[in-house]
Amino acid sequence: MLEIRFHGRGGQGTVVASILLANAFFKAGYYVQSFPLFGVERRGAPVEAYLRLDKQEILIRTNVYHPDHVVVMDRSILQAVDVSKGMKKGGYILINAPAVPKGDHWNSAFRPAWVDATRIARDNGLGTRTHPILNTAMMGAFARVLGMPPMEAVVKAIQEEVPDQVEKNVQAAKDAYLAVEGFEI
Amino acid sequence: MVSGHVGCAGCGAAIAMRFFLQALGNQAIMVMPACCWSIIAGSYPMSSLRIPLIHTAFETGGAVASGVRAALDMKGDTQTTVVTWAGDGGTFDIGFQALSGAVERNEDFIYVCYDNEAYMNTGVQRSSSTPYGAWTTTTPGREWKRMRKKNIVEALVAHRIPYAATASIAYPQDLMAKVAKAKAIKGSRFLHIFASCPTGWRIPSELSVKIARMAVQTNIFPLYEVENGVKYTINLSPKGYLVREYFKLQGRFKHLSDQDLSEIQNMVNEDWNLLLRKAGLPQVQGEHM
Amino acid sequence: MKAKNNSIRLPERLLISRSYTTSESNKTGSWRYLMPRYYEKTAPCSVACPAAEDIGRIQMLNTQGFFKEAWDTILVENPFPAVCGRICFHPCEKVCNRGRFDEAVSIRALERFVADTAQRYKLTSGIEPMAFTGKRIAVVGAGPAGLAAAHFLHLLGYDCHVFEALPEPGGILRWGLPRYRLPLAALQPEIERIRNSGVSIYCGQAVGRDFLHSAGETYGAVFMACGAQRMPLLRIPGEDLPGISEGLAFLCSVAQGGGPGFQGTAAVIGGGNTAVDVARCLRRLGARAMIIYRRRREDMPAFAEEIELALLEGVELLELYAPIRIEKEGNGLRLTLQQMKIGAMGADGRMRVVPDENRIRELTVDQVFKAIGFEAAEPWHVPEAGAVSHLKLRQAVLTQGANSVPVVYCGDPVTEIQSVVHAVASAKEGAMALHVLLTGGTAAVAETLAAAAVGPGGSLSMEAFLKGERLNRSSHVVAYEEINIDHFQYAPRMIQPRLLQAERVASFAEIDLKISAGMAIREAERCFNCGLCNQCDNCRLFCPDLAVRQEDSKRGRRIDYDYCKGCGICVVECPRNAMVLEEEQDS
Amino acid sequence: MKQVLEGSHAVAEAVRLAKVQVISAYPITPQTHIVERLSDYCADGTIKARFLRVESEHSALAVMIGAASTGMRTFTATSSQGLALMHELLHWSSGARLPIVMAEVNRALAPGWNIWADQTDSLSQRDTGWIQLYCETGQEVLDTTLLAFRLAEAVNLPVMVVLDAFFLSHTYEPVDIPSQAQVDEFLPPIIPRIQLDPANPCALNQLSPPNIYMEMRYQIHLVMQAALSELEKFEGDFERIFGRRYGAVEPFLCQDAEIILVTSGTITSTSRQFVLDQRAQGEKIGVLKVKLFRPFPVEAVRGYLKNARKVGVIDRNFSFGAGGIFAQEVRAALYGLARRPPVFGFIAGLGGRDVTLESLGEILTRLKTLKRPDPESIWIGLQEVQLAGPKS
Repeated sequence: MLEIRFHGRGGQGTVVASILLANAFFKAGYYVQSFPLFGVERRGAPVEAYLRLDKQEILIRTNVYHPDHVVVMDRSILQAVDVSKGMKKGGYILINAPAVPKGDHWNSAFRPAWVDATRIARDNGLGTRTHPILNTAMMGAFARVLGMPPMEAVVKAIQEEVPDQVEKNVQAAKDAYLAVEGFEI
Repeated sequence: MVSGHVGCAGCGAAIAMRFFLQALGNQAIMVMPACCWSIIAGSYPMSSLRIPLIHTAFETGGAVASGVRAALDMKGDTQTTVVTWAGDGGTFDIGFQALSGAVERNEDFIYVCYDNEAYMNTGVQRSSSTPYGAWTTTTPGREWKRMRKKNIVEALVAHRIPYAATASIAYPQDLMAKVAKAKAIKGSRFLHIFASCPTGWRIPSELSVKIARMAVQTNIFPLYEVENGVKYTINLSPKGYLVREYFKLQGRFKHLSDQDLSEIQNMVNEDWNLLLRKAGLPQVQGEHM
Repeated sequence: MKAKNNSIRLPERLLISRSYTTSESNKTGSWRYLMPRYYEKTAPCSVACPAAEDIGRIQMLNTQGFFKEAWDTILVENPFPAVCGRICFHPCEKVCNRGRFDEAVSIRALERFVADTAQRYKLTSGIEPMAFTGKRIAVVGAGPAGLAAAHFLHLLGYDCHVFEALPEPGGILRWGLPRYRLPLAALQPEIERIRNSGVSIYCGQAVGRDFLHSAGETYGAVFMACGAQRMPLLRIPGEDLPGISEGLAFLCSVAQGGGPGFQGTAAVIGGGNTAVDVARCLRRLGARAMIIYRRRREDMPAFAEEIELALLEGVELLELYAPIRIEKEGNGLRLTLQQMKIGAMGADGRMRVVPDENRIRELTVDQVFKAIGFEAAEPWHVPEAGAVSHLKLRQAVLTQGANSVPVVYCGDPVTEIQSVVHAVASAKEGAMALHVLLTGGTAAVAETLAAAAVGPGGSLSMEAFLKGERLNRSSHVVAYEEINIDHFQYAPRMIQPRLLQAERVASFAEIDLKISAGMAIREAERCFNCGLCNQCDNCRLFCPDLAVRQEDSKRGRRIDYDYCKGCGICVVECPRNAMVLEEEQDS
Repeated sequence: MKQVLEGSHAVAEAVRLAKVQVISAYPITPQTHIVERLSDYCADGTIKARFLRVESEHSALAVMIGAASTGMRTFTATSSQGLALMHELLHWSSGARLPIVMAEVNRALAPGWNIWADQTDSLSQRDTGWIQLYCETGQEVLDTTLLAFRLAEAVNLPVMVVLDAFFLSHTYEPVDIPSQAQVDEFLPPIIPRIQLDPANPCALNQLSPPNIYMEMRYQIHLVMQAALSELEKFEGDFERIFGRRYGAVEPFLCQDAEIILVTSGTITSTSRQFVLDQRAQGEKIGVLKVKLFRPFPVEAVRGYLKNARKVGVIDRNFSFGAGGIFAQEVRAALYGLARRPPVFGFIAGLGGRDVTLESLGEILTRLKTLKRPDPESIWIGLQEVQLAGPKS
């Protein structure tokens, strides 16, 4: 079973990103379980969402304390939240950033990856300058980083779950898939 | 409505129901939150009404009617009128939220408040409809009610409902005309019917209708209607009783001094002028007005 | 019952609080300790009417357009609605409860309307007389009292022969009332109706004193209704000078189309209706007329309205002058008048007048008319003092000699007030008394008449006497306070249409014009119908217990005592006090 | 068709498939996703129903009462404070025998404000005459909602479908959404036994004097009992059509278990994992999930627990002054047995506190070490806090 944690700010589509990814994994034949950090969601405040996936039925229904991987929707979160808290060693931390962020947050236990999802979203005309819609781009990048789910599942999930601008979202996922950089990629 | 109900002798609320149903007809479903009529309508297995009737919890008049209306809508029944028949407690106080909610949604029903100005079913306790100056079992002795009666019609008018009107058991033609008018309108309609209570007001039962008429004639309970929250029509100009004449017949006001009575007269005058202003009529001066 | 898991079957029927039956099995009448019932009472107008006309009921019929029924209702009590509808001094209107509310109902005008309508459509009265008693009665005098007596006696089953000295029946109505007040066209049908009902009227047949003794051979009784035509003396010097005439004789000549037209000045001495009539006739004939009266205008016995009309017609009124002497002066007459002033209050409630020192005024006129009241023309027109079995009734006197038939005296000589309606009342009382006397003896008269009395005033109702529905009413006279005025709207009294002022003195045409049926109905609707049920339905409408039921009966509704809780709302909301709330009777 | 679906939306899909006619609700976290989805469905015609957006939960249930009394299939959803506000009308709807179905998302009651999972809200309503069904997964939520309509309309009692806040209501997981044809087969249109109708007027819910009230209550009791067998019958139907079955209680590896954990709601899932883990290490433990709380399935509970050595009931709820509510019920159910296992009551996860595998491990340790149960419940995972305030 893999457990993935998403960090972002309210309004950035963090929860949606986890759901989309859950859908993509489900379409790829996984049991999935996706849920937000249960709290009072407010726009701009740090939020978390989780994704569990397994080839077997997932029984456990607790919060995720020891994620295998982490997705960070907004690099400014790094200043406020210890995104690697409880993380298992060797996991990926996928960050929405043009380059690997500097700082003490990193240690050799984790594998950073980065993608300029904001630019990709903007280039694809998703969202506004202040509120780009990042989740499909991040999803594409994640599929590349983890090597799963397959891109076809990502595309299918977007097609079924995203209410509008489907093609732009698919394109953003594909762009990010190609654009993501990082350790061992 | 049939005989054999257990309303007190001289019950104004029973008269109100008679006139109401006479004008409305039988193609109706009535919702009845707790009130005197919960008893008057009869206990299992009898009913004093010949229309379908659902007794409901005290504060639910507006909401249960909304549900009945929704059900009829789903059945495609456009002929049946849904009516809530509530007392002043169930309207002014505990049921006000559900009423406000229902009329804000402009639910298609007639809400009737028959107003006997206190919790009569439980033994004459003060409500927010109890008038200034009145004795009740919870405003006894020197602690008689020193707050004004809530102006429920204005509260409803503020919701901009299609039709809100006052009526009195002493003016059956006016009452029944308003019921007929309300019946023909879609959306939330509110009728505030003044229904005297000989038991709670400490009056002889035979004066039940007379006292209701005096309430109109003194301007204590003016007869008027408001359409769409803006168009005021005063249906009757009083012939002129003084407030004190109305008060002196009722045991619930017997503690009031002359000073109190003239203060009340001033309040009544003030309210009447306010109403005249809303109806676009000139103000009047003087004690009689 | 043992409830074992997995073995409970669902009950077939829901046991919930759901009811399809009505509460009618619950007889709430057992709660009652006061009991309402329909109980009609007496209206003050009908008490004030000497003829006891059922005015409240008449107006009730009028409001529904039942004018014939209204007419019949009058005729039972008064054969002269067309006459009284014009010239009655309408004491009914003075006590009308409506007068306390806004203005009294125009009862007289409505009576006239009903009568005129009946005449216009040549209606026949629907009143059935009682079975013929086999007795024949002689009536002396075909004036209002005599004709009314014949009318009532006919109703009671007697054959009447009326003897009249003059060539036409009608008496004062025909000879003494000016046509502008009572046109012949209004009077004649009333007389004709009496005649047509089977009463024989023999005109030009004066009856002498000995008739009273010989009548017994032919008649079971005699009715004396000779009226009062003789004028008392002024008792002043010069009252028998030429140029001085009696008012009534003058009116009589005017009624016959005579009356000298002259331009001069005439003085009329007196304050009654005759004085006013004389003065107004004089104006019509072209004279200057002045009424000389020893008291004030408000003290005049003449109807205030007549005085008002007279003054409008140019009649002059000299109040507080008493003639003390009449002298001849040239072709005219000089009257010496003593100025009077108000003195102490008299025992009768009127202010006494006394001479104002030596203040004298002289007045020269061309003619003087005396009109100061009347008395019986012959002594035998009135009951002889000390007659055997002399029964003094309120408005009539009944005598029976040892070996003679009963004689009833009625009309002006024996009534409290000399008026047409009093004559009718007198005739009615006499007829009733005679009937009782003939059927039950003298002893029963007082009690039987009392039973037919309407209210405390002594007015008698023929309908009640005949055991009609009116007998079921309470004698309680409804006071204004007992009317629920909440149920009435202010409405002004109808305005009587009249000839233009300028037209009035130009002829003897009737001044008061006809009113329309619409006006009549509107006016009748103003009537409170005190004490009477007019089926307004308030009792049924306001009953909280639906205990007043509609039914197919005369009243149209009944109280269902199975459910009536005795709250009394019906009694209070009865606008006209036709119900009563009383202690429950032990059955 | 299987989809990744939020627990709340599983409710909404079931309501859609049940062809509900009147819906009314008032928003409260964490119930909102249910009514938002239903609101959408009603607005776009996916569901042909009247949706009344009322001004309170109290009115929402009042609307249900009005509509159900007029013969409609009705649905509402609430949580916590909202349910508490409905309390009076919960009694009213069962006393009136109305087949109303309600989704109730378990959330803690204030104060202090707490929006997280806790069953005290619904369990506080255990005496209101509502049938209560507690769910574990998104699939079970959907299935149970369909069952609820069938059951409610058969027995004329209202049914509450209960799901944990967030752990279920906000969790996306694969759910099989049945076809409309399947649902139509399982759940035919309502044939109302109570109906206000001007053509056949009656009065409902009148004053019912002592001479009849008790009998009316007794019938509700009988019907409540009958609901056990009715549910079983409908589950048979359900299984035939949909291939799934839950049961009033659901044993998981209880057969030879010496220690049985009694759970409800989402704690059950984690407990299953825990049992699997422990079994792998040779512990003979099992889980008994109680799905049906009212009527309480006494016989079934007895049957599965009677042979255990120890029973540990995990309650995400608490009755002050008494203890965990499921524990009370289980003890009462077993009391009639001559030989019965000791029942240990554990309080865990109140107000959304996570009940993890570690928490369950602590419970197992306590179960193994304790000889006989204390009347006091054992509170799991309490932090060291100063329980007595400072002296003034």
